[in-house]
Amino acid sequence: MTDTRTRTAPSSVPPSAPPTAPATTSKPPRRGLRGRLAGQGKLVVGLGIVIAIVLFAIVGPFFTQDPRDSDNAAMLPPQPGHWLGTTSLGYDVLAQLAEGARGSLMVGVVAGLLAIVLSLLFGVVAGYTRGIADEGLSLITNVMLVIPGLPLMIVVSSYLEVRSLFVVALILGATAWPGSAVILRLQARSLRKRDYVSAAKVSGERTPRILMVEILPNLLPILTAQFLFAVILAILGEAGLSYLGLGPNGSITWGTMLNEAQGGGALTRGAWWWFIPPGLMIALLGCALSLINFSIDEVIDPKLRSAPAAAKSVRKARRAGLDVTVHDDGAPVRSGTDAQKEAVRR
Amino acid sequence: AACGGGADDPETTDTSESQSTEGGEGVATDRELVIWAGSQTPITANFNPYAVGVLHLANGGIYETLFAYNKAADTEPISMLGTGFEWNEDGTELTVTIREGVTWNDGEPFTTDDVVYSFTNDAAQPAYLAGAEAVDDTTVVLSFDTPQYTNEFALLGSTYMVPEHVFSANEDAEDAEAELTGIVAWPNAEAPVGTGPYLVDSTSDAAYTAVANPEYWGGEPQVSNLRYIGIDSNQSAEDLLATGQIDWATMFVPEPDRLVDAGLGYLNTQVDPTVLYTCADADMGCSGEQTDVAVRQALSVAIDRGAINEKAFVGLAKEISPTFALLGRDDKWIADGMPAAIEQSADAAQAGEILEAAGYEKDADGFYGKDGETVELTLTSVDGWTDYNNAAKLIEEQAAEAGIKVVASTVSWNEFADSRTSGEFELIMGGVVGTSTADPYQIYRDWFTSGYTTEVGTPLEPGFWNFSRYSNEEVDAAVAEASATNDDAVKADAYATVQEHIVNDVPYIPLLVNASQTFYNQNDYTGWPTEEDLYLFPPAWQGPSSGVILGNLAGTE
Amino acid sequence: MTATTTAGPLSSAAHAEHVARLTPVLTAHDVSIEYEVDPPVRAVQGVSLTLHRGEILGLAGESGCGKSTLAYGLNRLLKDPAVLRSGEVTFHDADGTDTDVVALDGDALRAFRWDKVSMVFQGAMNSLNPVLSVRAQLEDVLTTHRPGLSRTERGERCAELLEMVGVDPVRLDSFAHELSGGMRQRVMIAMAMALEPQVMIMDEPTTALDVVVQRDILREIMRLRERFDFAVVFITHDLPLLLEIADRIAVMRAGEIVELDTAEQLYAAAQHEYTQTLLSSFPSLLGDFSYDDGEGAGR
Amino acid sequence: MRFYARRIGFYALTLWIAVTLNFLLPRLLPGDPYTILLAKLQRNGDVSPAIQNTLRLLLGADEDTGLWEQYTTYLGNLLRGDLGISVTQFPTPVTDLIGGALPWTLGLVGTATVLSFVLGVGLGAWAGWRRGTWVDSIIPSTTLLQSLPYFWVALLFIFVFSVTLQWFPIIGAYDVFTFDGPEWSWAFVGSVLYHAFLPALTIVISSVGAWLLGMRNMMVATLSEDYITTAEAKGLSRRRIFSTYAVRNAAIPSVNGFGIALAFVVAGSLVTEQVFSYPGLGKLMIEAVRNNDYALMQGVFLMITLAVLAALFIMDLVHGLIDPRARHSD
Amino acid sequence: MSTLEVRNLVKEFKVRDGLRRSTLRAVNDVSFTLSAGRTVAVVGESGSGKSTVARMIAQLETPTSGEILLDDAAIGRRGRALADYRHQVQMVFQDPFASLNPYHSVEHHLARPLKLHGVARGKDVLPAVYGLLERVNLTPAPVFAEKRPHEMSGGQRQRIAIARALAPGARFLVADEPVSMLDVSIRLGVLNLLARLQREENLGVLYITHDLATARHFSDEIVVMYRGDVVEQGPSDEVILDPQHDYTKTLLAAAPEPSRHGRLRDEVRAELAAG
Ligand SMILES: Nc1ncnc2c1ncn2[C@@H]1O[C@H](COP(=O)(O)OP(=O)(O)OP(=O)(O)O)[C@@H](O)[C@H]1O
Ligand SMILES: Nc1ncnc2c1ncn2[C@@H]1O[C@H](COP(=O)(O)OP(=O)(O)OP(=O)(O)O)[C@@H](O)[C@H]1O
Ligand SMILES: [Mg+2]
Ligand SMILES: [Mg+2]
Repeated sequence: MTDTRTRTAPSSVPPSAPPTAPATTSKPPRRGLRGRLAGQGKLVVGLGIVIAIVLFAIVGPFFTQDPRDSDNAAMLPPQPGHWLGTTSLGYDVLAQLAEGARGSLMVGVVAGLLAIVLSLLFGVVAGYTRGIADEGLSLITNVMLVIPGLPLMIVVSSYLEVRSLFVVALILGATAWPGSAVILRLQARSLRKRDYVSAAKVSGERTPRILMVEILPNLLPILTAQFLFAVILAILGEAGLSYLGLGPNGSITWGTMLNEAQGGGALTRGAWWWFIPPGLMIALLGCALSLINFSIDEVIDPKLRSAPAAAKSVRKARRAGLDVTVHDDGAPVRSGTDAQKEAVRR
Repeated sequence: AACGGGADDPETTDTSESQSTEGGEGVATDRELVIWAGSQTPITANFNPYAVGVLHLANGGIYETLFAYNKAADTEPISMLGTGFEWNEDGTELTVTIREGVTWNDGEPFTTDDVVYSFTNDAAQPAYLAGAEAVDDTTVVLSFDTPQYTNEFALLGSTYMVPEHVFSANEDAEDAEAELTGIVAWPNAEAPVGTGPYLVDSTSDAAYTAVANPEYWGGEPQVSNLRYIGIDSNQSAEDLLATGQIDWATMFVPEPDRLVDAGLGYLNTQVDPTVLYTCADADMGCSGEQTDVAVRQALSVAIDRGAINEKAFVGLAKEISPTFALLGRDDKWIADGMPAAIEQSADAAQAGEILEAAGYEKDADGFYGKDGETVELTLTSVDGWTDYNNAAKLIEEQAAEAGIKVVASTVSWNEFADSRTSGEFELIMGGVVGTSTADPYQIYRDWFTSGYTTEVGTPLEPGFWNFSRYSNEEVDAAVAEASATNDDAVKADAYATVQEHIVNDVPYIPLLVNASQTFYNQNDYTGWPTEEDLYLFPPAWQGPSSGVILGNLAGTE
Repeated sequence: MTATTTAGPLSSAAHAEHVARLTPVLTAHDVSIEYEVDPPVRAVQGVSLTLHRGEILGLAGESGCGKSTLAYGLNRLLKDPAVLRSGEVTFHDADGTDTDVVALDGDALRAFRWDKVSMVFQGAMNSLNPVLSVRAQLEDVLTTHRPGLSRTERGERCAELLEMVGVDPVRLDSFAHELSGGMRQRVMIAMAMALEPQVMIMDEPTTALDVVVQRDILREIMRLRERFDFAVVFITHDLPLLLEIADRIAVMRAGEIVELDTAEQLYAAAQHEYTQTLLSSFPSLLGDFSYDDGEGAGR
Repeated sequence: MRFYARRIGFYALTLWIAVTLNFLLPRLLPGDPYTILLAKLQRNGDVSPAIQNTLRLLLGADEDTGLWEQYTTYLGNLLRGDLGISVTQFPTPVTDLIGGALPWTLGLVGTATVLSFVLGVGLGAWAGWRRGTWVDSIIPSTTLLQSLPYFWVALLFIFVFSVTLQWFPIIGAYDVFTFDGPEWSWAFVGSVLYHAFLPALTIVISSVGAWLLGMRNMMVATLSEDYITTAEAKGLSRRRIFSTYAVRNAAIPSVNGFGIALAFVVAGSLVTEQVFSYPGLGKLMIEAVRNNDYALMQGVFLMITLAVLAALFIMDLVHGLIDPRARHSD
Repeated sequence: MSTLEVRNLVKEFKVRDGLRRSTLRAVNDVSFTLSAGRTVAVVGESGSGKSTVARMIAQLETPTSGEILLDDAAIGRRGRALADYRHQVQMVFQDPFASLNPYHSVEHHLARPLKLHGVARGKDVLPAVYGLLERVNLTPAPVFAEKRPHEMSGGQRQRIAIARALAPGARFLVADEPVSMLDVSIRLGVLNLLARLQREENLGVLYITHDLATARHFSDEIVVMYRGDVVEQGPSDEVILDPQHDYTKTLLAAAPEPSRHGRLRDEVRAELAAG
C-alpha cells in the first residue's frame, strides 16, 4: 500500500487557502528543473528526443564521413563503418541523415520563426489594435487561412528558378502563419481587456512596452506551441515539396534524401536503410515536438492535465478502498458500511 | 531481301518485308496485350499524327510510314507501305514505289494520291520538299532543289501516310478552345482511318484499347487486343511490370534483374549520348574558363565515366565514342586512328599536365587557375533528373580530385532550356538526340556546325541544337560535303575531318550513351525484337517501329 | 486519526426545540470528503446534518470552506478527484421509505437524482447546455424520469414550469445565450422544480445577479417553497441574505460545521467566534459602523 | 442572416484575391509557353515544321496589351469558364481536364476527410470520456501518425500491400485493365471502392490524429463544465450526457476547424494522389508543375481554392445548425 | 483644496449587431466633484455605467462629450500632460486576480510606477517599494516583494494593487468595486485600509460599488446611477436614510440587511396569505 504512506502527511489543509489564479495566466512556482519536470513524462520524452536530434545534427557530421563522398561502394546494406548503409551513389546514409538533420531543422526553425513573426504581426497587432488595422490584418489572415497552403507553395516554388534551403524555408514560413495568427489574435484580444493591461496603462506605461512586457510573456506558451507546430509543418512541407522535386536544390535535408531514395528506387531495390530512416526521423521529430506541445497545452489549459490526473487518482483511491460510494463504472462494488468501516479503521 | 537506298544501287529490289521477320511458332491470341508507352493520365483521345497530343498507337499502329528504319542496329529499312525507293544522281529526286492492294480500314483503297497528300499537306510538307507527284498508280516522285540524301529517313521513315479523303475534309478543323485551326486542331478521335494493323476500340481517360485490323495488308495481327494505359510514375510502372500487369514498357529501372528474374524479356538499347554541353566559343560570346580548350580537355580526362555509369546510371549506360558515332551500329563510320570508346577511368595526372601545359597553376586549395584566378565552372542539370543530378555531383567530386573546381547545381527545366538556347551557361549536363539511322550525320550537322547555332544571347531557333556554340569552318565544310553525297567513301572522308576536330576540341564532353530499357512479356507473346534479332528499335513509345513490332507479335500458346 | 473527532456544531436550546417539531427529509452522518490531490485536501470533515421537510437550511461560510463540496456530496455528485471517504446519507421519502444514498448506483442513482433531490448550481450562466433549447433541456428531465408523459403533456408541463418562475413560456424555444442572467437562473429553478422534488439544493443561485434581480428570484423561491413545501439547502456566503430567508443556518469553516442554529438565534446570539466575525463583516445598511483598520481582517 | 451575409462577403473577397493572385503570379515571372512547349516536344524527337508553325501561331503571338486589359480579359474568360489550354495535354482545355479530375478528388479526399473526421472525433470523444484511464497513454502515440509524411506512408503501403502482398491495386481509381472508362455497374463501383481504399487509408492515417487530439482535449474541457454536472444531477443516462451534452458541445470547435483542416488535407492528398496515380486534381496539379503547364497549374489551384471555400461555406451552414450562438451575431 | 470634477460626462459605445450598428449610451450626462480627503461612492446595478465613468476618469476611455477637470483645469490627454494627470489620478481595479500580471513579481508591479513617475530612482527604488508595502500592511515587505501574484491571497493582491496606485503619489484614487471579488471576511479589511490611507494622506477616493452598506459607511457622498443616468446624488446618510428617487428606494429595499432577518420569508407568507 504505497499510497497510504504518502497520505500520512498532515492533511489538515487550510480551507481558506487562496484560490489559484486563472490557468492561462498562472506560472508554476519556481522549483528546480528536476522538480518541474517531474510528472511531465511527455515533456521529458519530447524534449529528450528533440535534444537528441539537435545534438545529432550538430555533432553528427563531425563523426560521420562527408555526406557527399561517393567513394564507397553503392547500395551497401548497414554494416560496421556504414551503420545505415550507403546510397546508390555510395554516399553514407548516416552521414546524410546527420547533414539532413541540419537541413531539415534549419528549414523548420527558419520557417517556424518566420511564421511566428508574421503571426505576431498579424495576430497580436490585430488583436491589440482596433478599427481599420484590426479589420485589415484579420481579413488578410482569414484569406490566407483559406487559400490552401501546399498548392500555393507548389505554384510559387515552381516559378522559382533557384530554391536554396533558405528560400524554401521562407516560402514554407510565409504560408504557415495564418493559423497561429488567428489564435494569437484571439488571445491578444482577451489579454488587451485584462485589467493588468489597463493597470499598466494607468501607471503610465507606453504601448510598445505593454505589448512586450505585459502581453507577450503571457502569450509565450501559445507562441511556443505555435512555433513548434510551425516547425513540424515546415519539415513535413519541405519533405512534400522535395518529393515533388520542388525542394531545396543543392542541400541535403531529410526531404531531399527521401526524394533521392525514391528516385533511386530504394524501396524496390530493397534498400530500406535508405528510404526508412529519413521518414522515421521526420516522424520522430514531429512526434517529439507534438509531445512538447502536449505539455504546453496542459499549461495553457490545466484541465487537460488535472482532469485525467484526477480521474486516475480517484480510481487509485477506490482501489485502495478509500471511497464508500458505489460506482457503476467498473470499480469494485462494495457496501457502504464495509468501505466505511475500513476507512475508519485506517 | 536486301535493302537498296544507295545511289550506287539505283534500281532497288524489294526491301525486307515486315512479315518476313514474323516468328513461325506464334499463334493467334485473345489475351489483351497491355502496353505502357509513357502516356500519363488523363488520356485524351487524339489519333491525329499531326497533333501534339497524339497517342502512341496512332504512330505505327494506325498510321504507317513507307519504310521502317532501325535506330538500334545497322539493318536495312523494312518495307511498309513503300516497296522500294530510288535517288536520282544528284539527290534531288526520290522515286518511291507504293505497295499495291492496300486499303484504308474504312475500305477505301490506298493510292498514290494519298501519298502525295501525306507529303504535301500543310501540316506535313517540309521546307526542302519542292514537290511530290504521282507518276503512275504505284510510283511517287519527290523532288528537291538541293541534294537531300540526308533526309531520307525523315521522308521515308517518319512521314505517316494519311487518307486524303478523310484528312482533307478536316483541314479546316477548328478547336475553339485552343483558338487553333487547320488539320492539327482535329483530334481524329472517332474511328481513325489508317492502314495500320490495329483499329481503335475505346478510349477513356485512363486507358485506350485497340483491336486487330482484320483487313491488314500484312495479314490480321495475331494479337487481337491491345490496351494502352496511362501511368504517372516510373515507380508505378515498375511495380506493375513486377506484378505482371503490363506486358510492354520502356522505362528506366535501376535493377532490371529483378524483372528479368520475374520472367520478363529485357532489352537495353543505348542510342542517345549524354554529354556536358560547354559554351565553347568565346568568339560567339561564351564566357567562362571552359572556352579554353585545355580546360575542356582536362575536364574530359578527369571524369571517371566508369564510376558515373556505375553509380548514377546504375551500370546501364554504354560507352561512348568521342566521335559520336554509335558504337556497334556506326562502327564503320569511325575514322582510322580515332579511339573507339572514350577512356572510362579518370586520369587526374593527365588532366594536370594538360592544364599546366596551357599555363595553369595550382593554388593553395589545390585548384588550378591562371593569373591568380581559380578556374571555377558551374555545372547545371535539370532538377529532378536524378541520374543527371547524381552524375553532376560525381563529376564535381572527380574534377576536384584533378584540381578543377566544378560546382554542381540543379536548375528548373525552364532555366535549363533558357540557358542552353541562349548560351548563357558554363557547363550543362544534357542529352544529345541520337540519329535514327546508322549514320552520325545528323549529330554532326545539328550539334557541331555553325549553321545550327547563334551568338550567345540570341536564342537558338527550334531545330538548332548546337548549344555549345561550336563553330569551326572545317567542320562546316566537311559536313556540307557529306550531305551532298551518297557515296560512303566520300562521306567517311568528310567524317574523318569532322571527328578529328570534335575529338580534339571537345565542345561536348562525351560521358556515355544513355540506356533505354524495354521490358516485354515473353511468356505469353513472341515476336519481340531481341538481342539476337534486333530488327527494330524496341521502345513501346517509338513510332512507327512500335506499330511494326505489334504487327509482328503473336501468342506463345 | 478518525473522522469522528469533531465535537459537533454549536447550537442553542431554542434550536433543539425548533427542530423537535420537524420531520427529517435528508440526514447526513459523519460525512467526510477528500480531494485526492497531492497533498490531499480534506474539504469536508465529519459533517452531520439533518434537513427537515419544508425548511430552508442556510449553509454559510467563507470561500473554500467546503460548502459546495458538501452539497455535491449529499447528492452523490462528487467529481474527480473528490472521494467520499466516509459518511451516511439517508433520504426519508414522503411515502415513508428510507434510501441509503451512498449505496445507490447506476440506474437507481439516476432515478433518485432530480426526482427526490434536485439542484441549482453556483453559476446558472453555465448550467444550461448552450446548444440545446430551454425546452429540450426541460423535456430531458421529464422524458428521463416520467417516461409515461405524452408529448403534449410534456409541452404543457414545460410551459407551466416557466410560468411558475415568472418566465414567458415563449422562451421555451430560446437558447441559453438569448436569456439574461436572471432568466437563466429562473429557468434553472423551473427545471429543479420539474419533478416536484422533496429537497432542492441551491448552491449560490443568485451571487452573479444584481441585488434587485436577486431579490425577485429569492421571492420566487420562497413562494414556491410555500406552495410545494420542499426543503431547501441554500448555500451562500452572504450571511445577511441568509438571515432573511433561512429557517436555520449552518456556519461552515474549514470543512466542519461550527455552528448550527435558527436564523433568529444566530443573529441574536451567535456562539462561535467565527460566526461573530462573519456577522461583523457585514456592516448594517441602516445601523452604525465603526472603522477598524487593524490587522484583524487582514487576510 | 447577417452572419451569412458577412460570410458570403468574405468568401467573395477571398475568391477574388485567389483569382487575382492566380493572375499575377505567372506575370511576375517570365516564361514563354511556346518555347517551353516546343522544347518539351523536341525532347521526344522530331517535331514537324507544321506543328512548329501552328504552335507559333497559337502561343507565340503575344499581343502587347496592358496589364489591366489582360486582367479584365482574364476575368471575363474566367466567368465564361475558360481557364485556358493545357500544355501537357495540348490542346485540351484546362476546364475539361479539371472536370475529369474533380469528381475523383472530391470522392477520395471528401470520403477520406469525412472518414478521418468522424473517426477522429469519435475516438477523441471516447478518449476524452475515458480520460484518466489507459486510453490516455495511447493518445501521445497518435502524434506519431500525425507527423508521418503522407507520401512516405503511401509509398510504403504500395510497397507492402500492393507490390509485395498484392492485396491492393497499384494505380488508378478503378481497374484500368478491365473497364474502358467509368460506367454504372456494381462491378465498377466495387472497383472504385477497392482502388480508393489504400489512398484513403493513407489520408485517414495521417490526418486522424489531429482530430482525435483536438476532440479529446475539448471533451476533457467540456466535461468539467457546469452543464455536464447539471445533466448528471438531472439523472440523465450516461449515453445522453455523452452525446447531447458533451459531444455536441465539444465537437463545435472541431466542426469549425473542419473547413480549415480541409485545406490541409487537400494539400496532403495532392501528394497521395500522385503516389497512387489517382486521377484527381492533385495529380493533375503535380503533372502541371512538372511540365511547366502554367494554365493547368493555375486552373487547378483556383479549383482547389474554390473547393475549400465551398467546404467552408457548407461548414458555416452546419455550424449554424449545431451551434445556436452562431446564428445570431458573429 | 484640489478637486477632480467631471462635468456632463457622456460615453457612447458603438455596438455592432451583425450589419447594423447602433450606439449604446453607457453614461449619460454625469457630473460630480471629488475633493481631496473625501470619498464619493457611485452605486447602481450592473451595467449602469459605473465602470465606464471610472475608466473615463482613469483615461482608459475617451468621453464622447463632457469634461474632466483637475483643479479646475481641463485635463491633458497625451504626452507630458497625460503623464502629469496619471501622476495625480490612479485606479484600483475590481479583480485583483486579473489586475496583476502573473508573470511579474510584486516588486516589478510597484517599481515600475515609481520609476515611471520619477518617484524613486536607482538604489532608492527598492526601499520605496518596501515603503509602499508597509503602507498597505504587507509585512515583512522584502518577503512580499519577492512574491508573484499567484502566491498571494486575494486580499493581499488587492493591497498590492492599492500600493501600485499609491506609488506615483496620486491624490485621487478611483476604486472600481475594489472588494467585490474578495471573500466576505476580508472585504472590510481592504476597505478599512483604503479609508485609513484616505484619511492619512488626504486622498480623494471615488468608490464604486453595488454594496449600499459599505457605500454609506465609507463615503461622504453617494451618486446613484441607473442606466447611465445619475438619478440621485447627495450626502451618504441622506441618500440611504431618506431616498428620493424610486430607483434608489428599490435598490435599498433589495439590499439584504442582517437586522431584518426573516423578513423575506415573512413577506412572502403574508402575501400568500393575503392572496
Ligand atoms: N477539484 C479540486 N481539487 C482539489 N481541491 C479542491 C477541488 N475542488 C475544491 N477543492 C478544495 O476543496 C475545498 C472546498 O471547496 P468548495 O468548492 O466546497 O468550497 P466552497 O465553500 O463552495 O467555496 P465557494 O464559496 O468559493 O464556492 C477548497 O479548499 C478547495 O480548494
Ligand atoms: N467597450 C465597450 N463596448 C461596448 N459596450 C460597452 C463597453 N464597455 C461597457 N459597455 C456597456 O456599457 C454599459 C455600462 O457598462 P459598465 O461596465 O460601465 O457598467 P457597470 O455599472 O460598471 O456594471 P457592473 O456593475 O456590472 O460592473 C453596459 O451596458 C456595457 O455593456
Ligand atoms: Mg462553492
Ligand atoms: Mg463595473
